[in-house]
Amino acid sequence: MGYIYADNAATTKMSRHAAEVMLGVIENNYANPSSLHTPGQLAAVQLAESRQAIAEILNCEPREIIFTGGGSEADNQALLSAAAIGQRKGKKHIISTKFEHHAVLHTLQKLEKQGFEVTYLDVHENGIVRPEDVKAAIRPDTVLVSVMYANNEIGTIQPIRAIGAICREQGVLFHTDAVQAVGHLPIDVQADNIDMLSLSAHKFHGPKGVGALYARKGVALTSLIEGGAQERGKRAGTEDLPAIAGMAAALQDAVRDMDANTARVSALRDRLIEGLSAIPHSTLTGDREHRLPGCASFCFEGIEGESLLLLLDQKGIGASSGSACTSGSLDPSHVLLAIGLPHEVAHGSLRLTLSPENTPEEMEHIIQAVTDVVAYLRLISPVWNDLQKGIKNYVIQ
Amino acid sequence: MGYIYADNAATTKMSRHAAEVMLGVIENNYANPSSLHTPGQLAAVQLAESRQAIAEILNCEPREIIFTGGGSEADNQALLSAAAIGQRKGKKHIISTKFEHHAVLHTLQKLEKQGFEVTYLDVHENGIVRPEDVKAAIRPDTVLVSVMYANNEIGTIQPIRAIGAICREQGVLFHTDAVQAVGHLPIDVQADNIDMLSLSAHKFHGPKGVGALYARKGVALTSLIEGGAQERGKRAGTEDLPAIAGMAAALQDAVRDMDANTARVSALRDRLIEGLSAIPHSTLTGDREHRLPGCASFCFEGIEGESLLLLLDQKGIGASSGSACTSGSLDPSHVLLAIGLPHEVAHGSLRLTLSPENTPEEMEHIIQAVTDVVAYLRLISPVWNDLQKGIKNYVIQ
Amino acid sequence: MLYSDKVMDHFLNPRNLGTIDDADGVGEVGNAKCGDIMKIYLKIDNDIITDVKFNTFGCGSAIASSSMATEMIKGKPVDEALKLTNKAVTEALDGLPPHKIHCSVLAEEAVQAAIADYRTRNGLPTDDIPSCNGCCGGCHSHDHGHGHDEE
Amino acid sequence: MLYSDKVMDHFLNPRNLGTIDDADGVGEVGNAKCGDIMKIYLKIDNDIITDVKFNTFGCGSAIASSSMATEMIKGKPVDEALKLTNKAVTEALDGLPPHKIHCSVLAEEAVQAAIADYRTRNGLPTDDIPSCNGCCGGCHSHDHGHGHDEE
Ligand SMILES: Cc1ncc(COP(=O)(O)O)c(C=O)c1O
Ligand SMILES: Cc1ncc(COP(=O)(O)O)c(C=O)c1O
Repeated sequence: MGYIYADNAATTKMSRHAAEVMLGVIENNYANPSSLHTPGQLAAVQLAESRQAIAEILNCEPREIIFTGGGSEADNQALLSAAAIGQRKGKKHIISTKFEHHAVLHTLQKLEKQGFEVTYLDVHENGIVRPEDVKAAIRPDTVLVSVMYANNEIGTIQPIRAIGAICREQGVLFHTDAVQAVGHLPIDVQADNIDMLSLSAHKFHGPKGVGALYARKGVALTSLIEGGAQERGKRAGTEDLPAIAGMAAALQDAVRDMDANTARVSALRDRLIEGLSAIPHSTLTGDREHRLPGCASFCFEGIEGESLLLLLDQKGIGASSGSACTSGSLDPSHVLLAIGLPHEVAHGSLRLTLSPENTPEEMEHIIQAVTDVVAYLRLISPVWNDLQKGIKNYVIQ
Repeated sequence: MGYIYADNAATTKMSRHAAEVMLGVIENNYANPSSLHTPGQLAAVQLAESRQAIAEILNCEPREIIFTGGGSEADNQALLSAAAIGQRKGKKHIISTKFEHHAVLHTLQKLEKQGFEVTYLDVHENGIVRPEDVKAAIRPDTVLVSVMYANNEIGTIQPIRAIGAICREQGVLFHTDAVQAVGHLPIDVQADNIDMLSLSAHKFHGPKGVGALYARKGVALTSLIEGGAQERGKRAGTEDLPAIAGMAAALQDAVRDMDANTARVSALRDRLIEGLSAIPHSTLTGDREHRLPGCASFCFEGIEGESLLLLLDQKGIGASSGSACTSGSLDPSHVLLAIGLPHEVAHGSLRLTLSPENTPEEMEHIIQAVTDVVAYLRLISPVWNDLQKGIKNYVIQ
Repeated sequence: MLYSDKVMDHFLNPRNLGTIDDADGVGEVGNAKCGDIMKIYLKIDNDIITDVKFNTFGCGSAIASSSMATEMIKGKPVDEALKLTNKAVTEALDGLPPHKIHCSVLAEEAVQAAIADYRTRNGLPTDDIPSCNGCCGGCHSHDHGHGHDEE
Repeated sequence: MLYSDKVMDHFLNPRNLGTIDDADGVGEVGNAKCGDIMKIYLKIDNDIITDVKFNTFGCGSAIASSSMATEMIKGKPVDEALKLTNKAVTEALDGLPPHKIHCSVLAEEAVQAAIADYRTRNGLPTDDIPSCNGCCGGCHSHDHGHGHDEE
């Protein structure tokens, strides 16, 4: 069996189709869309078509989409834009959650330094924000609610439509970081009551370094990058047309094949969850039902995640622990702490994220390998030793 | 003769080699460099190698390079970082020039709104900043000097080393927007006394949507995009490794072939300058000697640039007027105004920017086409009519 | 693409290009500083525009707008020509990019200026002709950001 | 790559893995909250470390550091083992990533704690042994940004 890549929430392999589209643009449509000559205007046409394609999928107007250099940039721009709006209106309160991606959390921290107040909502043990918590947190000076569409570590899907409805009703802007959701879940910014949405192409088999920010007409964006008037003056810099066209192609494919992919991938995921649940003192992290089709996330008591990953890698399996993190064992994931796991358990996490390229045989291989590696690491773990001897008590039964 | 692309300052076609490197990474090294598993670590290795390659070329340390989403982002980050340093030190004066790219100018305008004072230096008729003007402008509260390495519209090369030496001596930070220079001119950040430098890959036959910011060790960068700790915490977002590796390959090739390319391209340019100078009441814009090898820029009295471009396009020539600008005839280029041309003359500008792919035959075709089109447009121009009748006086003799 | 086929056609094959030495009315609007000048020459016989020519310094849509405007008034009574609107010119061209609309305004104004000249020469009243300040409004109302891209 | 070949070798093939039931000294440092616990077991004969075993809960470099540290003290007099520094462990592993240096500190402290236990059991003085607070310094001095990447 070849190497099993099961880290698709970190990044995906570009699809052949998206790569071909990208290469076609690189070779045949390389001019600057701002140029007046025919090659430039042909580039402008392709730019407009890509925007149109993405807008249709999200159910918005093309002019409501701006292209960015990735999901983080889109998140930053969404929050800073809302903050600028709040600043103008004297509304300096923002509501978000404890388990957002750092692109959101670190931007919120920056805003806190600038005098904004942020309420970080609980996500409860199942990793799902409660719309009623959002409603209760809204104040007269609340300018923005930002809740991710699906969590990148535990894959839980949030009740976006209900949260959006509350925000709409209360006249508060609603942003969702949909980086893990776009291309994997059906999204409709109108029906979901979304004012701003961030997406990133490399999470759905598109190119890296490109993303988009949807901002409803009337929501004034602040530009992070000043310069030329590309993207209606909201994001300067020569457009990365090959990547933008590749992103549009990847998203069209993902949406066209969504039902089939979901069926295939969630069957693989369910087998993984079943198999890994058989390991004693293990727990699935995040809600069993409301989760991304490709995401199986676990904690194993008594072991530490980095060594688990490295040993799985030796067995030909690429996975991650919490979020992809080279800091090793120091900081346990803020997401796992947010769902109430104690530090020592949060350290023993494993995230397997699948794509339609994965196979049922690979799932059996993963289950066997994880079972073996967890057993080995427990054997050499003084913590496990103490648990077994009853010196400490198990957290996970 | 096929279509002649002579708009390489707007953007270049990716080289076959760079495209192959990019495609190789897309197919074989697609993992996230932050992931711990082998595919992730192989991506991290390639990321480090790309950084190393670019650092060697600029003569700096790899850790002094951060990758960005393009030249505009690098410019924005350089200026905002310097401003943050200035803010901390109570130094709120910046020196730049009148003919910087809008990525610099618009960021400076943003800083002016935040209380910074900016001196915009003259660039004189030859389009070259004088080091003594820089020296004279430095004040005790000057934190930064930002002067572009080579201008994107008229191709003039600035005395960067001398300006850098003055800044070093006076203890002022020195940034240069080298987007048009990198890959075309020899650059050595040590010898040139540069503290920060911006570059963009698509200007030297690399991919679009990727660039780099060199910042000398000790110059604290402010991040525009918060999130993960990629790029030492100074630029969040999953790294666009295919583009970064493609950029490194393109730059290595450009530097390896620089002498040959310069000889070839400047011979083509010189023929263009010779041929177009024969058009009556025309003028080369910018210094004749200190100019980018591939840049021929002209103004023709009595005609307007957009119609010139469109008619050249009809004759199979892709050029630009001032900077690539879809706004047509409204705003004449700030660069041409900065070198002292009156509005009406600045409107009649043409920029031809060459690459090693262009041929001597193409130059003859361009010279003939421009000569014909200028004559035609003058024939239908009421302005030219007045000039000929002596109702108005020629600006260009 | 930037321009409609109609605009490109009128830009590449302008109708009524040229000057009329013994014109009965000549109108010039715009200025070189703004980047657009249109000059329209009229031959008028019995209040009918029997011939019209133009010269234009300006962008593609300025040339196309002049060409279209001259087509639209040729053979028409002066009174009818006076009713030519920039909207009609734009529509006849199958539209113009938003930041180019001022070119059609300029064409409307050039026609009006030429007719005003004709009337003045003939001692006819000009008070039904809006006065043109010599430069299209578009020039100064241009604000940064509406499609003003650059590399 | 993240780790040197030496680190990977000691991580994948740890030396002296296990426990010693009748150990003469046992030291445990770190805590599960921090994500690293090392436990070292010593057999000491005539002030010579005749056998050593370890158990570790922690990352790759924690396991490798434990393995390397036990190798380095095995067969050595206790006094010499006490001189083992985290620097020596790191060097023997051909280096550790900057944010993993604390793992080698933990290994040094685990050895010291085991020897302290041996001395205490035998009524020997322990004042030449730096006291360990039970958790490596690295755990709390960890600041955001040094290589802490994520997707
Ligand atoms: C001098 C100069 N600076 C900055 C830029 C911006 O680079 P990018 O388009 O890669 O953002 C350009 C070209 O676009 C340029 O010519
Ligand atoms: C939920 C979420 N938001 C934002 C991001 C950032 O996206 P990017 O890496 O494209 O900047 C990621 C992944 O990296 C993510 O999973």
